[in-house]
Amino acid sequence: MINPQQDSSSLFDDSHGLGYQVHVEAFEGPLDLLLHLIRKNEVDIYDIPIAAITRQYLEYLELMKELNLDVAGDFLVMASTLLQIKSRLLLPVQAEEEGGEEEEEDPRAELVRRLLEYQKYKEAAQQLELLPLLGRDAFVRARDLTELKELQTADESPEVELFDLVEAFRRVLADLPVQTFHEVGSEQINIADRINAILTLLQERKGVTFEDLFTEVTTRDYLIATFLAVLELCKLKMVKITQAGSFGAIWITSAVLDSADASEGVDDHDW
Amino acid sequence: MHPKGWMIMTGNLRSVVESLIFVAEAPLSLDRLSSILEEHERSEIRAVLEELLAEYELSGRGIVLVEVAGGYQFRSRPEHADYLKRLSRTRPPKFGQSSLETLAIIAYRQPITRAEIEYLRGVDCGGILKTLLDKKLIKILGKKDVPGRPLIYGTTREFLELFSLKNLASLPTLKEIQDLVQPPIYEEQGELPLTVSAGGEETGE
Amino acid sequence: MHPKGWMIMTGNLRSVVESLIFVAEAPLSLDRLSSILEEHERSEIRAVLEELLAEYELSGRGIVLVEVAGGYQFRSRPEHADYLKRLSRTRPPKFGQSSLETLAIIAYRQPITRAEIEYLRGVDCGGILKTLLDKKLIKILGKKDVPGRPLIYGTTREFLELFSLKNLASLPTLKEIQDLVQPPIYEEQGELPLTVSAGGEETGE
Repeated sequence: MINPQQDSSSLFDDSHGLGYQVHVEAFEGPLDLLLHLIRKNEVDIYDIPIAAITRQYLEYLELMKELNLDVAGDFLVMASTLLQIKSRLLLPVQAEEEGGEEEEEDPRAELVRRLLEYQKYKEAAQQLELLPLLGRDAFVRARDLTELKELQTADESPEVELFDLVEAFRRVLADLPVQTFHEVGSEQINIADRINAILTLLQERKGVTFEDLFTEVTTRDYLIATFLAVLELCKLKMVKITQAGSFGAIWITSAVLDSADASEGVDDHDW
Repeated sequence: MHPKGWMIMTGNLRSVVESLIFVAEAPLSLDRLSSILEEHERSEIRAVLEELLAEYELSGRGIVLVEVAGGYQFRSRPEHADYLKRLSRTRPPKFGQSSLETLAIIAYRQPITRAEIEYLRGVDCGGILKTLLDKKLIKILGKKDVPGRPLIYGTTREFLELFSLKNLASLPTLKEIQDLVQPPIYEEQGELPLTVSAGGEETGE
Repeated sequence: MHPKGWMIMTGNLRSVVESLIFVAEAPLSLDRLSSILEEHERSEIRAVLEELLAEYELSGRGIVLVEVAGGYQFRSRPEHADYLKRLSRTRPPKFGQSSLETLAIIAYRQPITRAEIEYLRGVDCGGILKTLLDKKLIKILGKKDVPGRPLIYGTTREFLELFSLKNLASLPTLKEIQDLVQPPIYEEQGELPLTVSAGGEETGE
């Protein structure tokens, strides 16, 4: 499967000195660089000469370092992937145990798929840029006509996005004095999250068991936050906790929304 | 044919002038138009403006060209004012900064009292709470078991609908947003589907 | 003549619709127009819109009527952009390659998580996502129903408006690129792992 080394001496022959700089800036990431190398070498994307391409790729990273450019981690990850593929190609094909599928997938296949997929969106991005861009190619009427001010209107979709909400919250916290910020810091937010989650659950169904609250993730912090959340809700008299028998399930029900719902069994536990 | 070949032809000049008046922030004067379209004679532009005025006058369109404040401007036909008013009547909810902040605090910190909200925002929120209650975006969950028994607030189902949220747990956390701008941690790259699939086929999700 | 005498006559209805679109702050949808002009049949309004579209299309005017972001809006004729720049209202929007790539991926693959975008692009995209969120070109749609519950992103109405797109279906068709230099030798690969991972299609919504 390994291709004969069809090294075209060096890939960067045509770009000397400052020319490098241009190239360095031109690549959006490791996939972009690889596409460039494949084109440059005029090799078949379905049969990439991994050894040659890897060497050129590494040369390029070396070049970036020499130019004191930050070699982003993403480029390094790809480098190790390439080396991995290269070494897998060197392994004898029947090295797998006898039960394995008759045809091992080419170690390069995943990379090829990624490259083709990336190429597709790279092209799409170029297409997008050709569309008539508002503010560049087309303009709308100026909006500050005083005569029409009171008539102006917004579109029918809500004026607000989820992101606005988070940003608003972030702004509030950022404006707080540093000391206070810690008070409302990360652990407490976890409790708030858990309170929110429990309230949601109780909006969806009448009651939940204590165990229901611990189904998702079970880290220590999560358990503690959930436990504290239940305590907090109890303290606020927003939930009612009942237990069916001494060893039965502990039920949490909403105390606020359906007050008519009288509970049998053990009454409010005082936690 | 005009002597200067690179100039806009008359029909096209009219179209360009129309565009300029449409886009300009304020009424566009003949002076300003002449300086923008310096390749053209002032008289030529004036003629085009006269044409446009006459054309819009006759057309009965919804957009009219008026001479106002020493310039030219497109406006909506005044006779349609009653219909135009309906545009603002059907206006969707719009959020001011303070409403949004208050709503955000309640969403993320519920159950929460008014005093706690005001502590966080540093200003009185009575009016905003009332508005949010009216809009059914928040509701009173009950009373807090502390001296004074203040009301505690939380968000509603309508709140979830407004933000197309499945439930409160779907609210993005601050950390998730902050993580976007944090520099990436490369150790995590190990979980990329690429590496996984190098060993098998499943993509790591 | 319409049975109900108080209704706007057809010619006038066209003029009113024109005014409404002109005055509205954002593209005006047929739904919105129908609710504003409740005395009129939706079909009647639709017919008027068709007429207007055809009329503006043919006229060569400086103002064009476009279907964008699910609605109708007047815009300046794109061919005149060079002249309009001279008004120097605002700096034109500019996109780097990385923003465009990220936007393209989100536009075609939404709802999509950050991890999926980064797998496709091969680079960290957190900073770009934050910028696109700030610019309101993308939005958080919720969280994906997979372990870790990552945020999922999609494009906004502003995205459609910016790129003059009627809706997402009018995005340029994605080209399936089989080869870069030479014709492919292998037969086409089956499912992309990516499709598999995005194919858990139940995004929390």
